[in-house]
Amino acid sequence: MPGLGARLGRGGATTTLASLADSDCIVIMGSNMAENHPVGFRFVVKARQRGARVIHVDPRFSRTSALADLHVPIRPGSDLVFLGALVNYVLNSERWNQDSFFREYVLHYTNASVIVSPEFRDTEELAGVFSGYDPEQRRYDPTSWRYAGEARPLEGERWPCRPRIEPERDPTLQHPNCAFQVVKRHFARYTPELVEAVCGVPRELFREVAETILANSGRDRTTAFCYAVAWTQHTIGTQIISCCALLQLLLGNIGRPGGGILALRGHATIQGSTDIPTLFDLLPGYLKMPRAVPEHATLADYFATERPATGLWYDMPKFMISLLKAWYGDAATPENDYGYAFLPKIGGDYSFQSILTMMKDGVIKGLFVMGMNPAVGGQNARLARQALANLDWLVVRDVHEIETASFWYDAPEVRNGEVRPQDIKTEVFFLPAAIAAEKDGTFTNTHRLVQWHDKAVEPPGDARSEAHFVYHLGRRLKELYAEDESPAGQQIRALTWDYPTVGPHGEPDLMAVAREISGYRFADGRPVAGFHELADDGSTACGCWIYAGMVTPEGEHLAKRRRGDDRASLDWGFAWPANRRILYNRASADPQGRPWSERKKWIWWDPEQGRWVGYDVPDFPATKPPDYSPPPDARGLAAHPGTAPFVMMLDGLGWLFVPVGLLDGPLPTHYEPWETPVENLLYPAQPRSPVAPVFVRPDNPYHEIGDPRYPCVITTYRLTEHHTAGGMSRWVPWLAELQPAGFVEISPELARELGIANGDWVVVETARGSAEARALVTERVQPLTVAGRTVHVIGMPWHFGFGGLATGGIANELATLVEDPNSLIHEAKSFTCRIRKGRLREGERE
Amino acid sequence: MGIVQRLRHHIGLVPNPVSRATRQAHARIRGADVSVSVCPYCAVGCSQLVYTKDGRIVDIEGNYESPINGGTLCPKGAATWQLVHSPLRELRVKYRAPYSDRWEERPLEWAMERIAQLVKETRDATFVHRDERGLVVNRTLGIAHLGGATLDNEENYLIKKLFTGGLGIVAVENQARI
Amino acid sequence: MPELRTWRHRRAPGEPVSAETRESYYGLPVIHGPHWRWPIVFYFVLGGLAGGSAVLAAAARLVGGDWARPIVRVGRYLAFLAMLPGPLLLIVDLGRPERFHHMLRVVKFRSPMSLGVWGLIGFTATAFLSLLRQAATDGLLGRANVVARLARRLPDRILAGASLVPAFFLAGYTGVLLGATAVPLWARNALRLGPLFLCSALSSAAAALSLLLGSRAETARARHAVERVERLALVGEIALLEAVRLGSGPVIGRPLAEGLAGGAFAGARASAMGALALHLLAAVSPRWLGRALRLVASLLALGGAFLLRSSIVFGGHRSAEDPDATFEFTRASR
Amino acid sequence: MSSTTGVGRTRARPGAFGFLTDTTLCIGCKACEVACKQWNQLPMDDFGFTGMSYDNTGDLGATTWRHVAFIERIADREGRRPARLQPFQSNWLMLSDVCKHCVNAGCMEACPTGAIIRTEFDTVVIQQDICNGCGYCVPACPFGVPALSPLDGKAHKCTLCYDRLRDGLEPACSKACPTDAIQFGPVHALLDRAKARVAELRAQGVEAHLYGDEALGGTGGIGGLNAFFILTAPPEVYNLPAKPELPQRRVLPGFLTSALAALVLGIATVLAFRREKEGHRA
Repeated sequence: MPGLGARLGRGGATTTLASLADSDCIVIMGSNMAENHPVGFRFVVKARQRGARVIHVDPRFSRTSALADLHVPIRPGSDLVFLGALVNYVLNSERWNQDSFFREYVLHYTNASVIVSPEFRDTEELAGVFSGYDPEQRRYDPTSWRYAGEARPLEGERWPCRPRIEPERDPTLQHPNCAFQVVKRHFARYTPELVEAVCGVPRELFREVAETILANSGRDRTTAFCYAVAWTQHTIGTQIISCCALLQLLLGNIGRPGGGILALRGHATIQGSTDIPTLFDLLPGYLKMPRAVPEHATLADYFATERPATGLWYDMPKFMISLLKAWYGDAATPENDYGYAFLPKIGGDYSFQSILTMMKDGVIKGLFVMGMNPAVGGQNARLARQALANLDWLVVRDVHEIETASFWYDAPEVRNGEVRPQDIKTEVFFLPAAIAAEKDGTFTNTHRLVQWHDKAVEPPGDARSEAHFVYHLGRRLKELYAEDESPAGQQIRALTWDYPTVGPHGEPDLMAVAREISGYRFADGRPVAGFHELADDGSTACGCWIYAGMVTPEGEHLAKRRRGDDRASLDWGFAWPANRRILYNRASADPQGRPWSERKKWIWWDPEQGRWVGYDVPDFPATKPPDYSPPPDARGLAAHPGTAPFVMMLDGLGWLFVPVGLLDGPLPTHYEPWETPVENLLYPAQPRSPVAPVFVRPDNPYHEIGDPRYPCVITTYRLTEHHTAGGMSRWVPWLAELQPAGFVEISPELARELGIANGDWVVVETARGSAEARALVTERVQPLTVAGRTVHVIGMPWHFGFGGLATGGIANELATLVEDPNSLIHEAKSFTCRIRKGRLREGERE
Repeated sequence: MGIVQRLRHHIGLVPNPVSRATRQAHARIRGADVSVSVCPYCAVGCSQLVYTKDGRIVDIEGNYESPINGGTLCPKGAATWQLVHSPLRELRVKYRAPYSDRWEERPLEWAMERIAQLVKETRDATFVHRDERGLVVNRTLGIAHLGGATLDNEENYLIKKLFTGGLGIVAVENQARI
Repeated sequence: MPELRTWRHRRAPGEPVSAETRESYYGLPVIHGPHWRWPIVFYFVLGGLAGGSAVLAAAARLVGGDWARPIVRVGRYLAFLAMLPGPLLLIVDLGRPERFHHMLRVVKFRSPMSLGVWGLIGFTATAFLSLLRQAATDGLLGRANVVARLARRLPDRILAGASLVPAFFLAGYTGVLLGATAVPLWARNALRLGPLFLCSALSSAAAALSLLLGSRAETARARHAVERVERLALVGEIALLEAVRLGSGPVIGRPLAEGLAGGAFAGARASAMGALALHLLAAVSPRWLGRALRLVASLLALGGAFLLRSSIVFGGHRSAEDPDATFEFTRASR
Repeated sequence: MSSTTGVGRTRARPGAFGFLTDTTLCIGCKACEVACKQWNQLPMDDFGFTGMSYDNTGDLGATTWRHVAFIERIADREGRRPARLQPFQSNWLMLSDVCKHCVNAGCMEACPTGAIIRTEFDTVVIQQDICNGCGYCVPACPFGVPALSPLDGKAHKCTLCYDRLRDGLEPACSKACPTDAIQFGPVHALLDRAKARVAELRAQGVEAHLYGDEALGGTGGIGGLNAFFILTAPPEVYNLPAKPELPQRRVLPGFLTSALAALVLGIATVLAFRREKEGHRA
């Protein structure tokens, strides 16, 4: 999310699946779209039939590659070099420099002309780190990355905010320190030759990709990028995505039909679960979770630190106070900061990986697992199971008895006698869960579309929805704390928890929850029409401001709308924000508000009506004219000119250079994966991310760079036939039979070297653990020549585990805990291992 | 059918001896109730039609009306019926006491009450009102939650609201992180 | 876990894709083979025996004189007895035996199996009537009762003439039935299998009759006659076996050259040739030796009929599993 | 394939319905397999890892009526892998196989009970209340489609969702197919579409051809396949016979040669018996 968020303003996909059908070129990179999003892929096929070019950049030749025009085999973990080289190639290409479209787009819609602080030093100057690096703390002080120019405090604010920034600009883009020139210099060494050396991609092939993308970007043509977790799951995952955003900004592909960046998410509502986050560092609507620091001590402190003077986030108090009203109701008053003190303050990293180590170290004593399977899906899965075994209690809610529920008697280490159930103290509850068809509610899909699903039948047996479980748990706890005057008691007592119940099982009324999420006037409960109606005086309540208006004042839930059409399908479901389908769609028109071309028109300014019109809901103030120029003291959105498409950004512009918001630098820079067989050819002195959070502990050993014991690169992935850690597929006979066993894909070259025949048993090993699987010897995997030597890549689906019908070695047994500093997402797409023929004998461990 | 025609049908000239079952064949969703659902697997968001008869789901298939899937489904989506009716699906509460080597079946109500008690015990033992610097933090690190990307938005909202807003549980994470 | 599929991977699962397998699909069968096993082999052998015996009995009744009476008598009894297990074997072989009567819903002229059912019924009828007639003649039904009287009224010659058609049909239709499948070995030999089975039916029936007629002097002429038929049928059988072998070619004919089915086929050829050779040898041998040689020859001919049906049926299984054979057949057949 | 007779021709009745399976659009997702099992409530079968690319199904069977074949042809004969691909699925072939619903169907003609019929949609269906499991249809199919089920002893195969068609619903597999690689409709309309698609692919340099007309696949008296395919490799690669023949074409010739043989044998027998008579008279 931060990859797109830092440059464009929002972490969500900028476009829709259907819009891919309008593309002239689709680059699928960091994703195996045909396999993992088959139905989404039909729009790629549609575009393909209309003549679009499809390029698949991926280590393996997959079912996506089979329908592509070009398959570019790339070493896992080298994506940023490829993208950086595209940036370099584009900036030095004839087409980009001659076609006025690119310059016009970049000049008006990006911060290319902004002058960067003279204190800034690039990685090219400091041998692989940016200025402000503290090697002791392994973190950056980003002060030197700021814009040159003043920051002016604003006065007369009811709620405080950060000072307003007024940077210097050079519209000629010639100033050596303008963002454009800084970017150009930064990527100067990212050449086709470097791509060949680092990625293993022949330079001619790279050139062909670059030329295809260039030829299919411009006034009349658009190129779209699709990515998934094969970009995310790297220590530099955020920067890979951000590099793509940078490239798409330079090519003028953001905010336009058939363009943009489509983030392909893997779960039914993984987008929704970040919008309404079950994540430790966020509150609903991407409000930051307050931290235990003096800067967040009070609500006013929080705003003074987090709230910008310009852009849509200026309205943050409206969103935050409405959230506090939704949660604490009458207990949220102006006098008590609307209950801000009730909100817990975070004091560290409680991300997934940290939770595992906190469990293992005995800090966390009780755990709820709802629809997740960390015993298989958790990195360093053995550590994950040890962590489960160290809990006092564990509640697992799922449809099948997944490995996370059965680890205490069925895990490999229990089966081989290393651990006995009698030694595991964890008190385990397995509660059967309901399935979507058995409950009301909404999912938010990969392009931010919220859709309601009806309850068709009551869940069978003891199966209940999570809403039922959480609601009744909360009800019981409120009863238990009814008389408790302690701070802990006050917190739970302040919470509003009075949803009506319906049906034979006393399910909470989901429409009541939906109304709270969507927002309402506190006094009379009337739903608000949108986030523009939210107030910062406690008169409105709203559980998630970006979903505001989803329940209309008339009481209709917009996610229940089911009228599709051939274009944006604005009457099918509800897309946040405000039902906008293509984000930043102001950029689909030129600075004067006219469509860039007839073929690519989407929204445009209608001077007669005095508003933006078109096929979509404008992601822009509807009546702000293109020639609007903000007065000097304007705040919020009013401070953006009529040409600024990126409403969430401080200056309304897409950022080529990111002065704030990223922890590992203002520009994407290639670092090798944490475990890699080769040196970093760009920065020999700084081979790996200087700021990646690491978990240095005996139960999480790392391989050194080029460790001869672990010469192969392994990448993990999913298959069409299964879903994530298998809880919803390995137990389902029709799916299990399609891919009944765990396997690793290896090239015939490697197979020959190791004497492995197709179908043989093999064991893959890392310092963390081993996994047994069947060998699938296939030419679809190929050894790559990197830095003059052969690197063997092996692939392993990570679905499999010891439970269910389709079983196999756990790929995450091999993976390690190491994170991207921005997203705190682990690195599963590239690490090192060794592979041997044979079986994992009972009890055999390193 | 006339006797001549019937004979013709049965002596191999027009070899089409249609049986009674064939004459009565019809789709099992004829006359079924239909609800609109969303596929529970990946994030494409395919619309599904759930056909029910007598409170039982008889069929789940794609919804033609959807601008996303237009009636289609992938193998996982097409298997949703079996996810619901999986022979391996668990329908009872299972409980494993500390150090035990077996599951025991327990009533749902009992489990809910026991879990609520455990939450209170652990929370009370680990709740921090002010941190070492004196800042009000109102949190507990003793309890964590994992999961959410396969749940509903409303459920995630209730989880976040109760666990974080009401109980001070900060270690709340889901699959978006992995 | 339900284990279901009716075929097995011919190659070991997981064999790598090689250049060799590129033009087929991992060496997997293209078509589904038949499920027919021993009951059907026995049905084929017994059907041949029954049909052949009925033919001999009818021919003897029509053109033979008194000397041929034993042939008529033994042939009719044998035809009926050999036919008796037939329907049972067929019903046992059905996936749903209780539905055997569904076979009687239709008559389909292009389905040898449908025709076979009706043919078997026709054969049963004539064989049964012939049996009754014969039993009445032999006095087995008694003298004064109604059944015996009615049976004696049956027109013997007409009955013999009428039984010829179903008898030949029963002896030969199974070959046509096999030929009308996609199994390359059978399909390639569609024109030869019927005649081959007919020859084998006649030779085995003749052999059986000659054995049953024994070495008594009063049946010597009858025995000589059937042995002559046996020799003629063996000549035809040997010629057709060679035609099948050569006509199948190296690829489609592989099951007749390799494995158990190949062994059975070789055995069938050897038996037929051996039987013929022994018969010829017997003609120039002393009387006592000749009798022994003829005995062995007839036993060989009977065994050969069994080996022939086994090799063709089980060779068909092998053939169906072989994609090369299927492709050979479907490339060349036009 | 050298012969051009019958190219693009079928003897399907004007009102016939069928499938067009366009392998160039197939992404091998197997939605068709599962959707079929779901609608027809077929159990899991033949569970096991095969190592045959991503095909762990193997074949059509009594409880598998759609089967996606996977053929890897990544490298050339020298083992070099190309980067530039022919448009549309050239290096990893995927084909969703199904009952062909032949215009003249071997299984149906073979069936001795009349269990297999041609429906009002011109599809071929095994009536489960009639079939007695004789198994003759199994080897009578030139494509290896019907199979006996050990569960109920009867023969089974794709019904082209006869029950759904009766209610005006599209078959489950074609409905589910995410990329419209499987299309359902009137055979003649589909055939026109297929011919246009083949021409379009050829214009792009793809060696595409139709499988299921009277020139390829629907040959030898079969008269065309109501479920036909667009292929980009020789049919054998997908385990399909190039020029199959309707087995029943051999019934009459077979009976004729048998009759001839019977005649010869009859005469021989008569002669043998006559000789006995004469021999003893002499």
